[in-house]
Amino acid sequence: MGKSSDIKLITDGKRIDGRKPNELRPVKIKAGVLERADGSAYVEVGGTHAIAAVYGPRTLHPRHLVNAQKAVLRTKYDMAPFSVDDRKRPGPDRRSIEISKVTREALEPVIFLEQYKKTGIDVFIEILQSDGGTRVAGITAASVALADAGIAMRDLVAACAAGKVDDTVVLDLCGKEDNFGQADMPIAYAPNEDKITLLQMDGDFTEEEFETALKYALDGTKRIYELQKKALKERYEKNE
Amino acid sequence: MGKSSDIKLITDGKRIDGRKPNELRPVKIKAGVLERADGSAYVEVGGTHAIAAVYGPRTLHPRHLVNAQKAVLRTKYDMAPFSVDDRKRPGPDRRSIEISKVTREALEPVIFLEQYKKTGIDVFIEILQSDGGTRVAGITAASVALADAGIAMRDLVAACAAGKVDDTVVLDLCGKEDNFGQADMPIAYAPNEDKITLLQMDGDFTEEEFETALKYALDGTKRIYELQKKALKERYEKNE
Amino acid sequence: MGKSSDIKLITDGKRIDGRKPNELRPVKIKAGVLERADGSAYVEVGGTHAIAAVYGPRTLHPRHLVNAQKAVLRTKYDMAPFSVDDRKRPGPDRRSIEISKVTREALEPVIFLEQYKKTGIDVFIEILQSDGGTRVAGITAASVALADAGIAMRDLVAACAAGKVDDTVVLDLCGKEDNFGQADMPIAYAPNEDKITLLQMDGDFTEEEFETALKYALDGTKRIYELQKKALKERYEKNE
Amino acid sequence: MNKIIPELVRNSVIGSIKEGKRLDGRAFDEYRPIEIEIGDLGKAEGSARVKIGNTRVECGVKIGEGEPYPDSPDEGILTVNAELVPMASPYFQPGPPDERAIELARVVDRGIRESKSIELKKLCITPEELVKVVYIDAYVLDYDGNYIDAAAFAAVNALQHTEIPEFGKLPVVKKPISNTFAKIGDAIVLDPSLEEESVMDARLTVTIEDNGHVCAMQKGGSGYFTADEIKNCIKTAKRKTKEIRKLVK
Amino acid sequence: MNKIIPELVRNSVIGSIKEGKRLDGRAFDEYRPIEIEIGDLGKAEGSARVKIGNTRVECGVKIGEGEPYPDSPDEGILTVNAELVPMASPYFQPGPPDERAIELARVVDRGIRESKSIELKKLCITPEELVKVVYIDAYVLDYDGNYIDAAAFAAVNALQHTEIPEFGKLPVVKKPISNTFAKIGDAIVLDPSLEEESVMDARLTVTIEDNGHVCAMQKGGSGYFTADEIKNCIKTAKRKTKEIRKLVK
Amino acid sequence: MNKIIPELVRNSVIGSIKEGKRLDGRAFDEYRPIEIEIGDLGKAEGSARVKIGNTRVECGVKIGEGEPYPDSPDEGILTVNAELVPMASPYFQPGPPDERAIELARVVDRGIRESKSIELKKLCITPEELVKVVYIDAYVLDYDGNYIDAAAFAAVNALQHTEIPEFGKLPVVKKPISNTFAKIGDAIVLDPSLEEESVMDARLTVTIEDNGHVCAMQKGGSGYFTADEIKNCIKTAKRKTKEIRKLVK
Repeated sequence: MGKSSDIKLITDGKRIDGRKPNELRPVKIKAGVLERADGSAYVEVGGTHAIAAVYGPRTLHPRHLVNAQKAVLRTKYDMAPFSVDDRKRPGPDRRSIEISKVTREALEPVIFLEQYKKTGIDVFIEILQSDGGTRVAGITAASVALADAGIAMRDLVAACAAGKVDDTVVLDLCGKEDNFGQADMPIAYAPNEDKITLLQMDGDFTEEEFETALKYALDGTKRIYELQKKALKERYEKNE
Repeated sequence: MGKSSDIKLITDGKRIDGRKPNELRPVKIKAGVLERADGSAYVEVGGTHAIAAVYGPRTLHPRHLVNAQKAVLRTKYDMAPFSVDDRKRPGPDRRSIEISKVTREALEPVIFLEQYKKTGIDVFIEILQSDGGTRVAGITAASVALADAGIAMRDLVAACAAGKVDDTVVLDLCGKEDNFGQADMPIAYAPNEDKITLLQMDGDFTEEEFETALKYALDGTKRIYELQKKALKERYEKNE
Repeated sequence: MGKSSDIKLITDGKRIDGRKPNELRPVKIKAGVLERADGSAYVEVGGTHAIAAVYGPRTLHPRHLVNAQKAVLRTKYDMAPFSVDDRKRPGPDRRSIEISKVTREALEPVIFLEQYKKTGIDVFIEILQSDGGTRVAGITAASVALADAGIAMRDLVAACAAGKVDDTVVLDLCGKEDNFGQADMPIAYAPNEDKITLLQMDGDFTEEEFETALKYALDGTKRIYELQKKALKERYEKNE
Repeated sequence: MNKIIPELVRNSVIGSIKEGKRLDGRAFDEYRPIEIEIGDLGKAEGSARVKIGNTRVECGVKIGEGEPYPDSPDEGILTVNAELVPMASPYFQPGPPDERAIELARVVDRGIRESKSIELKKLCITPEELVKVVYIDAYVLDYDGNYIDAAAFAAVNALQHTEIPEFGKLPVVKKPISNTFAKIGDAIVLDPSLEEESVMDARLTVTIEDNGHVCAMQKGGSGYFTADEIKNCIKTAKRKTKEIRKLVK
Repeated sequence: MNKIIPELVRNSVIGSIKEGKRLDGRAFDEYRPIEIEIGDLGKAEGSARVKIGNTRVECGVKIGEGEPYPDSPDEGILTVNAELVPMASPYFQPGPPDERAIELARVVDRGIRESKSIELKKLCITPEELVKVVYIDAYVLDYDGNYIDAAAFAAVNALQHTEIPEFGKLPVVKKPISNTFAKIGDAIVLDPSLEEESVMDARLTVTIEDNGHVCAMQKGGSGYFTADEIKNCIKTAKRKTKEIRKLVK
Repeated sequence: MNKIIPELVRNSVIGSIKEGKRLDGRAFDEYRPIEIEIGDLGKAEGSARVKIGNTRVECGVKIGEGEPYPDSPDEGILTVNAELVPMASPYFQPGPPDERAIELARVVDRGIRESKSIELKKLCITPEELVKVVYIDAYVLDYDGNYIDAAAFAAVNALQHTEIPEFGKLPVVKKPISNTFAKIGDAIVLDPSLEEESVMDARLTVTIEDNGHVCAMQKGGSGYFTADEIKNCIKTAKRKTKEIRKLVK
């Protein structure tokens, strides 16, 4: 957060890309975009493009990982080298290892893992283009991919971020807002279950700002949730 | 291939080391050069020195690699740090990983792997000095080492390269020709079986040049094949 | 050893920290300093601070390491990044891998490993501050930690170094003496069993200097041995 | 020999919490005893040992020099690393930091970085060329629950006492305090013990700056929180932080 | 759920090929449908998505700067990397590139490098000191056979549309086309599907330059080729390449 | 096929040693035959092959350039690496050097470094900026016991013949000789064979300089030595070293 800079991020109540504070970027969601995976989904949020694939339930290797009570969920978040301004070296770095962890913990609460004892469910997320909010786009995609794979779930998880730029609480930060803003708070939420399954935050929030940001974010996830359901409906209709 | 340069590689029909286009460098082959390995061989082609060792058939670890239908062949090609102009860092790099793969695929077609079900056969190749054509010298050595280890084979594999320098197709490129030439094409060939088991090429060949180079290379491998058989014969005679 | 320098390390028979040649730095030993480990100990030798922890006998993973005849002892020596002048990158380097090996071989001769067949005993050593003699401080701590864990032992192993500075044989080199001295010889010794279980040396010793240094070192270990026993006694009394 | 939490203990923890009590008798918003020992500046430019209950973290600060990042050419560099060393727990394995250790380092890092605790601009020697590098290494030596708060607090204490040779005191102006909560069933407890962590559904860390603002948060674990639970955690954290900040040496 | 090729399908493929037919009805020298989508130049300086049948590769080109190699002090640097990402196939594992991914990268690299596709001398900024570095990353996202041709073709397409900020178009003058054949029994088929690859004895890739010359070849697999088979593959490749090259966007 | 030492051989070795004899008929302080072949300076600036019995080590010396270490700004850099390549023994695995290979490299390094064998100051080109780097790589190609002495001796021989282009002979002024002993029961034998190593209790390496001083020692193995045993090893080493040093080519 907050490289100090002279960049003005809000002018006349409008953000640098013309949005209002509580406005999402254009969101596209498509289920079933890959042939090989058991389930898959593609998500675009503005300039951020994420694709997720699911394999499983399947036999888990190595065997010592097997859990007799439930499926083991594994997640891998990865940014393509060409998804960012300066080429990223391929392979996991500390950031992507942390994001893989919180992504798994964002999805676990809604999957009926106990229905798939002794198996593994693998979720792979690739960020093909990055313009802020890649982890939440990845979680949104992963959730649809899990449903596309026919994995039993309590609810879908929808994810988006809220934050603060130029002392204003805003929804869904783009890359520049993320770089030069004052706070960023990615959230994942299962609306039907009323469960916040991911929450991270860095920057500077008063208690009141936090509460506004949380309201914005939960509101944003609900709108994304509708698009997730629509994408799955289109997928099923196409398959019939 | 083809660092552009002013170096003249052919003068009056002679190559920089005085050879004619279709001439091999001096080749020495010796079987059974190591005590510990089950089979071994040493090959010198001009300034390129390769040693190969074979272990197996033996128990394969880890167990999940075991194939119930046949032996698993594993190959490791390695250049000693002191084998090249600028010291090479020890350990596999991308080049040696690729060469290990194509070496394995060059040897597999001639080994009766199905006679050694559930076992592993390991081939280790060390390049002690490098002056062009290390992978083919390694394959030539490995093939003799496999025979020395008593592994049942349909045929020996002999290997050498052909290429193009100063617009002339030539056999068995030395290091300088490899660096400043126009094409290089390593070939492995089992003469009795008429099987080309390795073929790589980079540079620039017309269809006609390719056909000449292929002819040269197959011809070269046949000469090397005779030296391989001679080395094995000497080895057996010595052992009697 | 022996960065050449103008530093005078002995003046009027006194060393840079005022010690006589055959004098140890102040030594503190405490057993049972960690809650979680099965056994633990803390050792201070001057500015060198080491902590050791023991887990086991416990189930050994991976299973192929299991020895049906005895316990497998594993040791890991590690320097904290902040223990040295220039921050050390975390993780094992070549030096710490070697020290882990000689530490294991210094402890094995005194443990009744055959009493704990098929299990693993793990010894972890962390150097929190380094001022010369870290490996011997680590071995001294590990030995106490093993006893604290209730592992059956023939004897305790006590360790310290002797060396040479300004042409004088000295006991227990501090960091500066180690850096600018002429020889360093770490020794581990089990006094009751009369077993030298670790011996390394680098620098320059005549045969006579070696014998003096060995005498100093064995003498030093005996003093440390008494402090080890005292620490264990205090630990047992406290536990009663 | 083996200290893995037995099923019996797990049931006791849950049963007790349901009745509004913690096994060790603490209130739900009560820390275990906190001990702080400031290092004697041996090889480290700053160091501190913090114990929260039996959880023990050694934190050392080393100062180096290096090239600044291109996007902050006039600022020093902050690097936080954490190690869950295998001596601390039978659950920790030798090897490079796993996802838990990486998350720990990054949560500690965010607290310090986002609160602007260190005046990084003062660590610039030559813009675009040379700046001071602050390495914070947190070593978890004994693990009995809640290593996050112990490591974060050790870092805050170590930074307070960091002296750079031929430079002076490290310019530290904030004391961000991390507060970690565990959700067990419907209850939320502060500073979970190892036993409590073994049964918790989810974890929430809230880091509070000197001015009472939130500067970092992190949810962990396979469970979830409601909006109200998070709001309450923030309120508790703001309140508790005042006590804890006073303990900084 | 599991899409591993069953024995039954393997037998069908072989039986069908013996009768001169491919399971999907293609001629032996026929590619599956090829789709190309040029990236909209987001973060990558150039990018393309290529689908050959259901095999999908995303290729991105990034431009950096660096020191030239000592033996080519006045030339830019070309670096090709390929990833067989685990989302693409149950056969691909997370982790650093294995021998298959490394071979893929090196075969794509040789096609571009040996055809002198990129005018590397134009990428020199200061000889011996600073040159442009061209990073080509090919991500195989969906694997249904023949990732080599898909990746090579994605790279060729991405390079055509690579724009370097404050520099202009990347100087690309050649379009090397890779053609991969599978030998199944005595038959040789172009562009093998996943099912065909699962039964093939050996693989041959022939890369043809704009002038019809061969610039790279690579045999793979545990089987072999005869001299005549290789000559025929080259002839087919020279012929097919003309069609494929027209598809470049 | 498998050359792992059978129990029967182990018992023979021990029985024989007890009777004062070695299985191969050597005296306790006798080396196996030593063969030395100096490399013909192909790519390496210096190289040697040493065989002690059937144990064979190839050692190559490469010369590079680099920045000196801050604490020795006017000295060249010495780097020793050793590889127990898997072709040498069924006990050696592919992969980065394990603890045995690292110990080997460090013991060879200490012999050369501590005897001040190479005049490192003469390898300084520009103080604090550029110095020659001496890379010594010892490759154990065939392992039949006692790779330490074979590697150390190969290094000494290779260094003697190292020529640096446009610089001249590498300034080598000492020939440190390493002598490795195995303790088997109460007996101590020099230059242990593979069979002897398989039953030894402990190992001691004593490296002796030209002037008869000890410059490095290393105990290995799970056993122990007494003070008198070590003193006797040093005496033997001092005596044997004179013979061995004469063999240096």
